[in-house]
Amino acid sequence: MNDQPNENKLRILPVSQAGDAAQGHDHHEHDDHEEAQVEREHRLDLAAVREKLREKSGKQYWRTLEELADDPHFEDLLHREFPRHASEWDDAVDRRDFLKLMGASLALAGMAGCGRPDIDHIVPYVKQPDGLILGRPNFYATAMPFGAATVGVLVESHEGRPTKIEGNPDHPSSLGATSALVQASILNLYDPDRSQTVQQAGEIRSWSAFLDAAHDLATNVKATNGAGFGILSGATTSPTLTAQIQNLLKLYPEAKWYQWEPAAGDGAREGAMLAFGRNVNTVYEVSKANVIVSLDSDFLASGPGHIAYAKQFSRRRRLNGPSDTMNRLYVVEPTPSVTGSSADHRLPLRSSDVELFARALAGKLGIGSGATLSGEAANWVDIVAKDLQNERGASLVVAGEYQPAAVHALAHAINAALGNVGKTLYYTEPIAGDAGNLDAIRNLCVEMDHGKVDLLLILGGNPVYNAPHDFDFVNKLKRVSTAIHLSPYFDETSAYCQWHVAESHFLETWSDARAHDGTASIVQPLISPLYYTRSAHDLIAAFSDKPGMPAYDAVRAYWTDASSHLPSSIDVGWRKWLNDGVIPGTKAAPINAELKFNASSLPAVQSAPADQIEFIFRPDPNVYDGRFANNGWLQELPRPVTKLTWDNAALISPKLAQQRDFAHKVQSRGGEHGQVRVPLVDIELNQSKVTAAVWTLPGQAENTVVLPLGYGRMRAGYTGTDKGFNAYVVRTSNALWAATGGKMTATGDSYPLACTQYHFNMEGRQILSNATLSEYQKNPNFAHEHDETPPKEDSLYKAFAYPGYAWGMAIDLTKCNGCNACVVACQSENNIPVVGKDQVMRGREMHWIRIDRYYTHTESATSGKTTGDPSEYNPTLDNPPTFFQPVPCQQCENAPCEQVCPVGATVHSAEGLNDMVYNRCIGTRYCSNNCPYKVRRFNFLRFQDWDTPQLKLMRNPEVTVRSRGVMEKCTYCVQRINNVRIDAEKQNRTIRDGEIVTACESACPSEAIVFGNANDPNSQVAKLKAQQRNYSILGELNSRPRTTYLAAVRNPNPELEKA
Amino acid sequence: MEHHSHLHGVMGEFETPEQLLAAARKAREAGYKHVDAYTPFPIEGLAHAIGFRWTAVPLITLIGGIGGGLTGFGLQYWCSAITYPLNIAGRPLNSWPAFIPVTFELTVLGASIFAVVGMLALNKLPQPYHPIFNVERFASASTDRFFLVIEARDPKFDLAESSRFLQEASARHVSEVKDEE
Amino acid sequence: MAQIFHRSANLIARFSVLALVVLANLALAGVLVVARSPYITNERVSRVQPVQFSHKHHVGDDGIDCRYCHNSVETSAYAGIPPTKTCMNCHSVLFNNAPYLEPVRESYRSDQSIEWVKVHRLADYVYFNHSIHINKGIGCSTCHGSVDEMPLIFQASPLNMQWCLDCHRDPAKNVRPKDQVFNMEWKAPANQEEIGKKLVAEYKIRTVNELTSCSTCHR
Amino acid sequence: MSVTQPPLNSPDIRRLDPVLEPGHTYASVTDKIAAVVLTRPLGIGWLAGFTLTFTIVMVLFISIAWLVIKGVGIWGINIPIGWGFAIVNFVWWIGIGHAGTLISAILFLLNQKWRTSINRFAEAMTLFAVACAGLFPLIHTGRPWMAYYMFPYPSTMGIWPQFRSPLIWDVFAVSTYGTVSLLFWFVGLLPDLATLRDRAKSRYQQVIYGILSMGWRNSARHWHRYQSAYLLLAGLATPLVLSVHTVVSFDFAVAIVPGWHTTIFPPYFVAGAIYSGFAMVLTLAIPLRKAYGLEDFITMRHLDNMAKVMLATGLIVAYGYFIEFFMAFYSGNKFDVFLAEQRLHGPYSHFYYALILCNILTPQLLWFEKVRRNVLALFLMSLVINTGMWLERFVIVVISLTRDFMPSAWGRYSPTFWDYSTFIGTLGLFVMLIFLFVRGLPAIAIAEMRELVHESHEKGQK
Repeated sequence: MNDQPNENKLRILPVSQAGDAAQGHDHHEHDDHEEAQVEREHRLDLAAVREKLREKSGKQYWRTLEELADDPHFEDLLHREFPRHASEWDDAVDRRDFLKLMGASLALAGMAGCGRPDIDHIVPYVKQPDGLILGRPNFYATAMPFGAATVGVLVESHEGRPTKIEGNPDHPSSLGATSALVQASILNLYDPDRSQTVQQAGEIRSWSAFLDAAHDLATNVKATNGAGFGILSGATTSPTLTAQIQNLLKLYPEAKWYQWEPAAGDGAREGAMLAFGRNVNTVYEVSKANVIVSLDSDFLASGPGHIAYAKQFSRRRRLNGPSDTMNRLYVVEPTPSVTGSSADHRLPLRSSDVELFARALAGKLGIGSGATLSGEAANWVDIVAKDLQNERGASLVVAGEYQPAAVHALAHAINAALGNVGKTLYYTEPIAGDAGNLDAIRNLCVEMDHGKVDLLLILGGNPVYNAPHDFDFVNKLKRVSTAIHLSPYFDETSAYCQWHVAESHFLETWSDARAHDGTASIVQPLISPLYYTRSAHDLIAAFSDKPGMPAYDAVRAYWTDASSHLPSSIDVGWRKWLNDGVIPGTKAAPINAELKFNASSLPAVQSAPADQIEFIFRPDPNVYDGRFANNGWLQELPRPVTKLTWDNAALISPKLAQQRDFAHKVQSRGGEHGQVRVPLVDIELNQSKVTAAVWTLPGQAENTVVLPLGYGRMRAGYTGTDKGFNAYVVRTSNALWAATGGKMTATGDSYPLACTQYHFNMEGRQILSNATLSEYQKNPNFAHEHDETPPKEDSLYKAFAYPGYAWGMAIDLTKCNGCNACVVACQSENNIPVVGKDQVMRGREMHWIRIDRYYTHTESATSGKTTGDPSEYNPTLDNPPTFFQPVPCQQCENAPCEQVCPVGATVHSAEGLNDMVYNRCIGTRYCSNNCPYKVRRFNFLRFQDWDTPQLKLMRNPEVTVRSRGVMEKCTYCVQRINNVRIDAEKQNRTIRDGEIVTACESACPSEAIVFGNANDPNSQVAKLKAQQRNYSILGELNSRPRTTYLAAVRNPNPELEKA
Repeated sequence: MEHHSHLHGVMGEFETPEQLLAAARKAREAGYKHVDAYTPFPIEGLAHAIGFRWTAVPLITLIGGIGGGLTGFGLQYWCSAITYPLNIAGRPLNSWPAFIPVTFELTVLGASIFAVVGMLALNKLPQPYHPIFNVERFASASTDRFFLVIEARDPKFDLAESSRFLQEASARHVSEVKDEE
Repeated sequence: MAQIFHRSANLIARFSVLALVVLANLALAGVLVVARSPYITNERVSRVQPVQFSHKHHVGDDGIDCRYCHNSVETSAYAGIPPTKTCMNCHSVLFNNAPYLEPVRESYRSDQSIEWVKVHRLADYVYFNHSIHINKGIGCSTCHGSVDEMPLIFQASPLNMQWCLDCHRDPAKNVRPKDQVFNMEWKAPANQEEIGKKLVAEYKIRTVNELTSCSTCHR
Repeated sequence: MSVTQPPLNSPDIRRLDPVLEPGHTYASVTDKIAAVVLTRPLGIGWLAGFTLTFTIVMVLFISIAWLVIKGVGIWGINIPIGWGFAIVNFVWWIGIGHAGTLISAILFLLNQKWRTSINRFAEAMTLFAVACAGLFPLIHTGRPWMAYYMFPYPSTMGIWPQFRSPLIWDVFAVSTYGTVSLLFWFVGLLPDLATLRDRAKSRYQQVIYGILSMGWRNSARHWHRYQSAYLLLAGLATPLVLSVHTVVSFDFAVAIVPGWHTTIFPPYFVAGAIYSGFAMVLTLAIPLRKAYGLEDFITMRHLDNMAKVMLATGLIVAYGYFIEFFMAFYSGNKFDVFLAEQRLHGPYSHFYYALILCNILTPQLLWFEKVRRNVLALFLMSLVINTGMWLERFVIVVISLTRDFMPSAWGRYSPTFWDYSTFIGTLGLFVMLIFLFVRGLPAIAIAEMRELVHESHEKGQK
């Protein structure tokens, strides 16, 4: 491929140079006319640099920096400005080593381009680290701290650069699986827009300079005994950090610690207080529950432990035959969530009506005075209550994170009444501290307002952007004499802080974190910081009695003490802890919290009048509260249910859309698979206004409008800035999660949204076969009712034999909940590029595996046209059954794509893989046209980023990096197959079942994807394929896919079915 | 033409194809062997009249066609089944039905090229120089005049004799065709 | 009409037609030949290295085993280029002040890698794995030639796909007993064909079908 | 639909126009046609036309350059619609490229005298159309510089083209068709080149035509072999013409995409090709005869016959459309049925109705002799049909792809500026080549015209 540069040497510029460099740029322009400017050279006005670079794209940004880096002036400029930095740069041995090796690994990995340059270097180590074998990845256990949640992970490292995140089977919150966010977090590490140095008022400062400043500040607050010293952090589960802060609070008795998580609710904590008079942490044993009722809880896809819960949940839905049983899930929620979409019964209710429902349910179970419901809900409550009764001790009621205290309290009461406590759930001491979320930020704002805060440490978080609007955080922050902001990006908040400290990525620093059940893990760095970044530990230490204490020492110190009451002391255990990724004996012990709660004492519910629109705020499924806004993978990842990318939109119900006649317009460019124009509306709420695009979402509760948080960022970086609308603008403290009394008026303008799947109707084709458990038991063969697959022997040709391995995949649609983990895992494993909103709108996104979302039992809106357009209202859209179907390459044995390729760039391997040979492909796109499943992806333009050095570090050297003009697609992770096969052959043995795990399979929290050798009757995949539920999409085409599906089976309550 | 040169033949010019045809037949009867006729467009029976019967063009074409066809199928079979047999879409290595189009095309290609090249070769073309062009009046051979040439190499050739013969055959004009050394 | 061309034109015309055809074919053949020539494959081209390291001396004269430096060849896809440390193991004592070894010492001192010039460049997108070939009885010299006689290393084989296929289609002609893999002197015995067949079976070398599947080398 | 020549004494003769207006001699036809090339000065019209088309060709080059720089992403194509304008244009041009060889070959075999005065530039048109067509399969690839992978040559990779792919069949079919048409054309030109050589005044004209004519000297022996070769070529070209568009139709018929996978395609593509081919011949012939006063040679008889051919082929095409629907509903294949409905009601239905209007309804006017003999009407009609045939290819290529098997992957297509500029560019290229042709070579086969004169004389004498 001529247009692939041959990158075998790399260097990374810390922004200190960037600043310099760009300044150097400045001074070139300047000394043209006046030498007097020479003095200015020394000043590094980063603001100006940013100004200069703002409108530039990431690529340009880096290019400018690089050409400037070669500027002779700049090196000595650097020395003059930062003698210390400069020298540091010179003997930053580890960094340079690792860069060299980058060269080595890239060159060796054969990523070199095709315009064979004659000279090409190999840059070996000077001293090779022990245990490193060139070309063999190492895996290290660590943990990803994420607010109150923590996911233990194993990180794949190629010659010192982390390239891929896998779940850690030993970690209780992972059980070997991951989520989309965890998978994507590695991209943040290599994000070129990351903040890279310490800055004071926009000027680059050295860490030591900061330490000095910190020392002075510390002595000042010491004088006042800490009065006016505030620490604002997000929720943290890090024992070390907590200890450090506690220690700090001892040093400064007057100092205060505030915690603010914009996307975490207070309901759980307050509910616990209400129910038990104390805060507790609730751990669910989902696997033990036969009947689960979720009161607006998305416990399968968000919140602490959700990955583990999804795994446990799916294990209860494993069907080996019609005789097997399943658990049953009822979900009551205002807007379709991943959990709701995969429920057996789903009841759309406005957020404020959920409490009503909870009370009614409690009432039915003899708790409190109950409540009266109307319509479907009334009928529901009876049946659900009965179902719960029947499963005493084996049922579970889960309250949603964004529901008020009452709902949580009621949930506790119901679980207690049903005797579920200690069976399907248990309580522990709180894991993430129990600072009141909203109160904390409120108090802080009050203090700041009264000028009582002189020194504020902001550890991560972005309050200027996401604090409740009515608190007017910005102006109050301005009253703080010294605010220090630690964050990975120079974001909205950084701009208003005197000091900005670039924060290290969790793969760059030492720390520790606790799982949802309390189990602690050591967070160990995979790579020395790419830039001059620090962790919260360093920052706290700077103000403690041990300034400059490295995070490592802090962690060691904490666990040296802590290990005294652990099975093994730190000296014995440390290496094992690091190796396993968990610290044995740290699991939180169950406590028995006895119920001091009288449901009747609850104040009357104030649910808004039914005709009033209720606006609810939810973190975006992908960018969460906004912290992932600059993550291209997540931006381009279609939202699980809406399938929207690159934007958030106000989600409304089809009925509401009809009333307001908000119609969607499918654009001819891209069309159903790409671009949809939707109306823009002004949303006036809480004396504030925001303009948003509206999206009609089937299954949404009528008169509910969802405003997803995390968008409309002003300073997120190249990828995340100015995308979507900022819902925080209309979010106030009195209505953090649900607000009424707002107005929604169409502006008359429209806005294009990038939607990867618009058509939700299967048009009666053999695509996603599904049934209820009872139907399945009656007719185990239901998946083949309309299956017209011709028998193999009907072929004129003699079928090819696959005597050796026959790779195949089985995807259980009963288990898949559409969480997207597989999509990002695949993107990360296979170097799949991000193409941007415009290209997605043209229908050119590159995901090798996509998750199709279908609504069944929907009549297509207007006959004949069958646009499957949710904005064309019909009653079936009010609450349609939703199903998800992951679609990777089907690896057909009679692959239609192969037959039409003129150059044989896609052919069959002896093991039945549909090989794709990128360097043979000339890009006729005929294969894609002829692919009935449309799983092939084409590099219409030069989508792959060949210039940004960081992104090169991230790439998987085992996989070809495709460039412009070639077709690509899922290969069953052939690189993994080959590596495992080679190892097996070296030992002269056959590959064991489960030895090869594809990226999607390993990421999947619900074990829906199984890969293996279909020829081996004992392999898991063969067994699944032997099931009657097993079928191929569009079997009548006789393409004989190796990827087959197990029909979806749901377990609805017959009684509710009748109704 | 002053400088010495030898004779190529005598040329009779006729007004109509019919006269030429008649003259040509006479010439044959008179026993002339090396006779050629030149006409602005092909005239039925003329070739026969000057004693030219069989042409190899069709045979050459046939050979070309067969050659092309065999190459075509051979190539495809060799590529798909012998040199690098690959499982493509589960189709047999020798998917002969799929090989028909290319085989056919190459058959036609071979035949056509052989036909044209053969025709030119047999006509000894290209041959930009030819003594007959020396005759001024010959230009009208490509417009509206019809010529009969009795060549000097004909054993029965005799300048005076042959010229008279042509005149008797109602040639409008008779001229010598000289060939420069 | 007057003669337009001289009589010689006939010869010229016919000759030039012929020439055209011949030249066109020659040109075509030429391209195909060049594509296989060292000019493109870099076969037998040795490079100027920062240190003119002699394999002849180290392998041939000193008899150092390949794996002493290329120590990951049995375990990893990459044979491994030795770190400076490996050189210094000996050269901290031997020739420890030889001027031409200064770059090595300098590298060790300054912790700056020696930048070797790549000699064996595989075609793009090929994922070659040394360890499996070593483990299945393909000797170093089969592809790298008699390194022990190369003062300056050069690429002994064309390393193009056709060349790879030749062996993947008939490994028997190159497979040798495992204990001979690192033996530079090993020459194929007269009865290589039958021995090879035995070894192929013994080492469970995969079928030609599998060895010539695209994904065996391309990902 | 062969119109055989009735005996001269039959009363019909008065109703049937001659293929050559009376009163012409060998000399007069030769003069008149050769004059266009040799003596006639470059008219302002010609210059203007040439300059215009030349600029359009520049646009084409720019478009292609940009394409190579940026990639096919500058076009409107996407997943699922992997083929857009490029392939539509390819099929359209190839179709147009059919009339030429067909007129020369098939009508020659059928001994249709009226072909004589139109075959020459019909063949030229074929060559130019094929040139335009051949451009697209090349540039539409993602990596045009790798397109040579499609040819069977001994590569160092040891791999070969995949001969089961219709695209490879295309490569062979189109290149063969190009070559054979060129040969056929050249052979036909040989005697005329000689004529020009003989009448050329300036030295360089003599030399140029001298070289091109290879020293053809109208010898009876040469004529004999010549005729034999020409007849054989005609015989070979006839099945070739049919095969080429059959192969092109295989690009679709062999694929499994609903709307492509149809057995009716080969015949109906060929018919369509001839249909559009004749339309294009008319589009060119009518202005040409006007501009160079060749009404005597391209008479109403020719126009009338071509109109009849269009009517006939048009009806076959209509039958094709009908069968597509019939088979969809008769077979009951849910994908085909769905696609049929989409054509009528889907987002692109207006294209389909436009197509029906252009290709089926309008041409029905050709039943009326009045229309067939109204030059202007014919000209407009030919334009309409050309448009219609382009629409047909658009409907087949693009619209089928927008609604295939997986509803989740459905998409739509809309062309970009570069799609248009490339298409218009090839139109410019085509017309420019025509301009060059009419001034560089005899647009009508002179020798064959002389033959025609000869025959009419013979008849006269009877």
